[in-house]
Amino acid sequence: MREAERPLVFLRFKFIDFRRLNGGIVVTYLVKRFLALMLLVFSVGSLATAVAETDLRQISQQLVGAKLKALPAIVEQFETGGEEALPLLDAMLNGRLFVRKSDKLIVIAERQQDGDYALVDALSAESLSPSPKKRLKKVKVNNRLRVQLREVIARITLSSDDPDIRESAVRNMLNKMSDRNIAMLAQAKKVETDSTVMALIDLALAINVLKTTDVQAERLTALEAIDGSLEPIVFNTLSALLAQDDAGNNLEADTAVRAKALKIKDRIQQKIDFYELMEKLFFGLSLGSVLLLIATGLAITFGVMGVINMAHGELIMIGAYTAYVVQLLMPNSLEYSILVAIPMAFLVAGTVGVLIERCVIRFLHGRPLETLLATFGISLILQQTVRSIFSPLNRQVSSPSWLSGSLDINPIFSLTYNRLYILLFALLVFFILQLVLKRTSLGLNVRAVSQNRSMAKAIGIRTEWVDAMTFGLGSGIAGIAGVALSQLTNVGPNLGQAYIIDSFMVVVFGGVGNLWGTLVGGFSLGILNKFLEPVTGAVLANIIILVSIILFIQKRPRGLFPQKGRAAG
Amino acid sequence: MSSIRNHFSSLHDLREKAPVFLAVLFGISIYASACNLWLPEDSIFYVSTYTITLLGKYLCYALLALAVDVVWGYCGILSLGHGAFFALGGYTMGMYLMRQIGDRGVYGDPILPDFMVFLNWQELPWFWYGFDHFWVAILAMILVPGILAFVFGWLAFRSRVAGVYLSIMTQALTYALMLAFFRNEMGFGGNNGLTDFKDLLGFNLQSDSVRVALFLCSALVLALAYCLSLLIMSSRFGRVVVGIRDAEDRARFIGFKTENYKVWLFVYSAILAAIAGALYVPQVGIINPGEFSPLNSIEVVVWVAVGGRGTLYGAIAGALLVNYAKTRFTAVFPEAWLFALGALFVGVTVFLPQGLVGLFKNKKLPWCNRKKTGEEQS
Amino acid sequence: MTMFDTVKQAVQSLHTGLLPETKHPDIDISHQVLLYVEGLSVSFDGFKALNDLNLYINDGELRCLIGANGAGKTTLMDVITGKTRPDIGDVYFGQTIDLLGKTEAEIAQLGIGRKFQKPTVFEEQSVFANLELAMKVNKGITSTLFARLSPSELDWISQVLDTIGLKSHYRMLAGALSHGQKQWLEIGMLLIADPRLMLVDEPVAGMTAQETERTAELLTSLAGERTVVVVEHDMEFVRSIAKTVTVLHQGSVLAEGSMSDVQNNPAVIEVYLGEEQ
Amino acid sequence: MKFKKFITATAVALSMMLSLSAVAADTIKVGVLHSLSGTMAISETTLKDTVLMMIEEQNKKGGLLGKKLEAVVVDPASNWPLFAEKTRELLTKEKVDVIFGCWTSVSRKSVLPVIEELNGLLFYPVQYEGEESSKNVFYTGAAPNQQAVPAVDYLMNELEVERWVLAGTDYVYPRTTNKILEAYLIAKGVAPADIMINYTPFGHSDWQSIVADVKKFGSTGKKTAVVSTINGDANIPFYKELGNQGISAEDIPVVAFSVGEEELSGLDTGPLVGHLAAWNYFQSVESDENEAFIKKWKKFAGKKRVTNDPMEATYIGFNMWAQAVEKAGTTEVDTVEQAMIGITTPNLTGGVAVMNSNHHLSKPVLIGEIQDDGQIETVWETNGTVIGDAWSDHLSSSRNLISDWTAPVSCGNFNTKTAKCSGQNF
Repeated sequence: MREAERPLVFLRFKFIDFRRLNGGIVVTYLVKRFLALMLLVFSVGSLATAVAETDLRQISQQLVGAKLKALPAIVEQFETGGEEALPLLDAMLNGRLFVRKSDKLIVIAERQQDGDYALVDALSAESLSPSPKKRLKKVKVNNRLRVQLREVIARITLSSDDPDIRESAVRNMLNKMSDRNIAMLAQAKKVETDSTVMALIDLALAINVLKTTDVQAERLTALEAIDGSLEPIVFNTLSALLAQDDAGNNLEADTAVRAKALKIKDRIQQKIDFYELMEKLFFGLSLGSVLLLIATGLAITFGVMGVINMAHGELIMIGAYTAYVVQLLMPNSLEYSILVAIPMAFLVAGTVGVLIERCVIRFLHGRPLETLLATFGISLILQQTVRSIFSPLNRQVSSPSWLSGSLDINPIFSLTYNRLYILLFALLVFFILQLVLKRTSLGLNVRAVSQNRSMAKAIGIRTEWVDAMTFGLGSGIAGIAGVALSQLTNVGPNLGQAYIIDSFMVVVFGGVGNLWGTLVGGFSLGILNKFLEPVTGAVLANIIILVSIILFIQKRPRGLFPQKGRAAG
Repeated sequence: MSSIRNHFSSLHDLREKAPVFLAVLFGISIYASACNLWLPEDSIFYVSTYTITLLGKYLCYALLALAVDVVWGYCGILSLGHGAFFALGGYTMGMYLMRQIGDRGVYGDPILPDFMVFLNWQELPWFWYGFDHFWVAILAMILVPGILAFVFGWLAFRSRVAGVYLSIMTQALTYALMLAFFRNEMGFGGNNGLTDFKDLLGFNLQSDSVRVALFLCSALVLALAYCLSLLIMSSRFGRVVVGIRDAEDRARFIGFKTENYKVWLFVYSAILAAIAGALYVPQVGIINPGEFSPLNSIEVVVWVAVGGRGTLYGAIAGALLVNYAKTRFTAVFPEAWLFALGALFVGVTVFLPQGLVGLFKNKKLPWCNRKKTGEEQS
Repeated sequence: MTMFDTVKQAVQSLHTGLLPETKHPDIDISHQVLLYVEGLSVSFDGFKALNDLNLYINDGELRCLIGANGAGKTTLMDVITGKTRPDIGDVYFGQTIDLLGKTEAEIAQLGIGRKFQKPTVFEEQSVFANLELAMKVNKGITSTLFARLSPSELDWISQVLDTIGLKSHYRMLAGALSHGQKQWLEIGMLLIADPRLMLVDEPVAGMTAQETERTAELLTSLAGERTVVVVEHDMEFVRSIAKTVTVLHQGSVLAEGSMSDVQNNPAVIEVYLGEEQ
Repeated sequence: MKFKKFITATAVALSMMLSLSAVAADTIKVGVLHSLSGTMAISETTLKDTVLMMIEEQNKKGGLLGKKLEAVVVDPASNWPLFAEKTRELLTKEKVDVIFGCWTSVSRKSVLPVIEELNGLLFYPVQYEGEESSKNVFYTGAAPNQQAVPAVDYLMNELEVERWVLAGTDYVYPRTTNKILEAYLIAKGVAPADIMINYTPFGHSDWQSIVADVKKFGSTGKKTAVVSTINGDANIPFYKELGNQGISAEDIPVVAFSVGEEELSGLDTGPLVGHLAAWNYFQSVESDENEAFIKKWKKFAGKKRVTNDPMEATYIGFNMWAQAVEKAGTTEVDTVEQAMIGITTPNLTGGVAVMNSNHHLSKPVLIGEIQDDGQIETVWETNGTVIGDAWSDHLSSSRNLISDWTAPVSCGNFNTKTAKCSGQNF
């Protein structure tokens, strides 16, 4: 567990020897201080002598033609370059560092729309003329190097002006507690002003104390310092303190430390349990929001119109493909294409829906089972059409950066942005739909037709038009769901099939004809699934849910929130 | 008026309708079998074993279609999960065939099927016991789908789940079973299913004569199922069932416990489907969870719809026709098959609600007409 | 031979054992009352379709129920025949048989027949088959599977066909009948089931004046032998058959008595007849 | 009279429908048994095209034994029973001399009894779980010891991985592979508590909980890696979720056995960069054969098409078969089968492929990192080639089994302990 830089290994062994001596505690402490001092001098020295650009360029030129095995040594040297080297290191980390073949210049390249690469000098940041890919050679990088690059970057950015960057630097070092890093942290602590970063540094130092010191008082103080922190390393440190060997003997001899560690660990465990519950809840809500989105459209076509639309899944798929096409059409603004895709998908899927209604479904009024079969046929045709146009290969809609990553609430609990936005989006769609149905004339007509078709017709509502519009609305919402799904999964011809049974289950479970039922149904199935999954595994969870819905429907044939009234009887 | 008594007896219908059907069915089967067994391979009339197996498969599908038609065409219960019963029947047969392999499996374990050996199972799961006996397999083939259909039907029909709800539930049922059978822990070979069968009742499954025998057996079972279904459907029971389809409330208010009728019919149909599955497996040589896929079940429904639901021969004809078309179509133009199938779904439901049989009926072929008017006068 | 005689004869033949007897359980009518409806309430989504309704039908009586739309007539029939479960209240058939726990089929087998507001017959089957299915026989699965028509059953069907005037159409699909003929067929199905209590919902809708008259005759002739409850809007028709009329209003009984009593009841005039005049 | 005519007409029509005798031709028929529709079409269509390309090329060289090659393409439509049916069709109706086909294990299992019954010849070009060796099948894809085991070695030795997540789709290939790997890891001294095994259904798309579990599993301070046998469709959502939950390839690398260039083409590989793949071939490998092959392929199938490992396996299989036929002087199955053993042909990675007596190839194993352009860059490879092992040494059930199709053993599953050959039909 303890990591040490290679030159220090010898000393470390010494130091352990010291520890074994009775009464050697003070000596140990001194040795520790001495080591820290040495390192401090070294690192301060290296920072102080800011390397001129020419030196950096010299180092960087070593990258040209270097073998993968030689790269770590070169990367190590960049640390002396300080912030000057950051763009280069960052580009290397992200695989954007190239060698221009013509003059062996190290450049950062960024792909442009026309396929050529925009070049920037890696060190001087000077723009160079764009070049085709052929004329560039990539500087190889692998995982090992990436780890190293991150560490080097962390060390450099420890003195950054931006507290956020400093924070991530400290966090990075937290997991690589070499003595050298600790020394740097201790040094950084002296000038740190930001409280968050300070807390993290303290944490790192405290953990270090726990690992390296024998002085009970210091260790107890260190334990206090880490109390309540949710960083995984804290938990691991505590676990290590409390660990037992195979014979059941405690590895940690100090009972006071152990008792305290146990207490803290329990407290942290409680918190962890709580956040795990929260996490599961969020996962459930997130799955529920997907179910809600895919089922809402169906709740309209099935619930309001009584049409069993087996092509619903394919309408979702069309929405997803619309997102894909929109993205192809606007390659410059990938960040926002998804926002354009939402109304487009609504329109495209809605139009297809209206066509389906006009061409097939209206001939099958009052014959729900036939509608089911006909729309199933349509679903096959739509699938094959998409397969013919876009190939059977999966297409991918890339995620804009604001939909990637996660919102970190604390070190063990974070909400992924794409899920979070989809959750909000699903609710938004749901409430807008409620508004449309409750407040607009279309909604009024839809409700009128769904309750009493002939009466609606008699009072002059164009039921045919309302049917088409209702179906279009439901289909359009399916399309929107497709856009959301494109952020989560593959866009392929089979996309719809994967969701059709789920969406029917949600609608039937929630109660046909009741949008609120769909909402509650979607979320409760999602949460149930996510609470079952850790216990039973994903497959069995699915099966259990299906079977329980089947049983539930026997008990309450009209779902959670049945539509009441004589019409239902 | 007195003739009506005859008309209302089941045997009458059997005498009336069955002979033509049986003649065609047996005619073709025996012809094909004879051509396979006794003609030399280079004769132009030779029927290859490939064709025999193909025909055997079609006949199993026809039996499955018959099963769907019995519940859907006659009783209005649109089951989108009959593939589940078919597959369960297939699995029981597959389990028997698996046990027959004995120590001829690749690992040479005398008891455990290969897939269990390589999943490190130490002993046979309890539900595999007894499957080395044919009669146990047959019993299971009838009981397992029968009981499943009974429990499902009893729950669903008693709580008056009907129409599309029921269809969706049946679909969920088969979907759940598919997921379950995909799991390797279930002990049915997971995704690979059961395959590499050696022999059935001591006969080598790979010999031509056994294949022909299986094919003829399928024809025989189909004929029996057809006659039995015809008898049932032309009895008063059949009329009650049709009554339930058209006006369930009316049937209830004249004292029929419709849910019992539906459960009974559903179980009967499930057993037919299971028998079809059991005949199917030795002929195609593999059973796996793909058979549970909801798409398969829906395809069966379309066979019935194409042929003409509510007539037994219609369902059979539909199954044979669509499958023949599928074989031909996918060989020539694989990409277009889904288009064709989809168009078939839409076209038949919109334009041909009675299926192909309806097409003939509406045309009022001369002989149909003559008979009707003749009887009217009597 | 008038049709009453036909029917009576048929009914008698039935009772003399021509048909395989399916036993009605003994219905205790020691208090002359065949049907008790007490304190019945049904609500749909807050709307009270029946509100603390009390109704007693005597054995052999011919009772007419009238009331405006939404007065609860059909709902009442639904409750009696087991289609709708009430929120509260009791429905007894005779002194002892509680109808509320029973299914439609069980209630029908007890001898309560029902004709729907909208004529409901098995449209895809012949007139003959419709009657055959409605006949009072064992309705279990096994017996229907192996059932064959006995000569006496055939005669019985033939007589009912005569009664409802569809003899010449017996092979016709019921769906092909005219609206009035369907009404008759449904009445025939009621007759052939030999019920103790007949609930008849709007029997003459869609019938010609002549047919209406015949229906009136038929229903009156049936009373006595069995108990008949008729729901009808056609006042003329009600007047022509009714001895006792019950007026329902907003789910409860507004008035009860002879036609003239009811017609003179001020409350009734206000809410029902008043509107008509 | 009329009736008789009718009967005759019917009989003729019937026999036309039922009996279709194949016309004998002086070509060598090559059956192509890859799904062109259904779920597997995505992957298999490419292999069909590869075989067609190879046939075209061979015909340009003058065919084989002086005869032209003729491709017979059928579509088993990703339907497993249909695979058996189509095989029977190819062998009895079309009378093909060899079949190139199958992708999934279940399709191979479905075909196996038919091909053994009718004594056909099948070349199977996909990496698979092993535990099989049929006289009539040549396995040109990787066995577990040619893909999974070396990948784990790499992780263990080069990346110092101590904790292992074995994640897979719930079917036979991941099951077997994970079983082998688990046994292997434990034999290498990994504690069972440091191994997490997880199975998901096909096409699984909601990876939130599982990725969260992996994250937790990997946060104990020990280096953790995921060995993924997750199948096709489920991969992208998996990697996406990893990325979104902040797990990078440096933290917890994922090594995948079913993610190749074809699967990556046209995708935004952002979330995958740095993760690993283990194959016997990458398009990025620099060798003359590979360059020529890629050029031919792009010319044949289109500029944007990529090459992948099963294509290389098909390429090797086809070349070996052609050589064996030349060597045997006939296409007769038994002779070709014997001629196949020992055949060598250049592979695309600059080495030589050898067909061993167990019907499996010797192959080099490459580990690569996924790049942002959808290519996979080699980061490690075995010294020389690894002989495909039909029966894993790490499974108790098959430890004593070997496969050797040369005399005197001539058996696909020979038990070295009991000296018995079981389960053969011939």
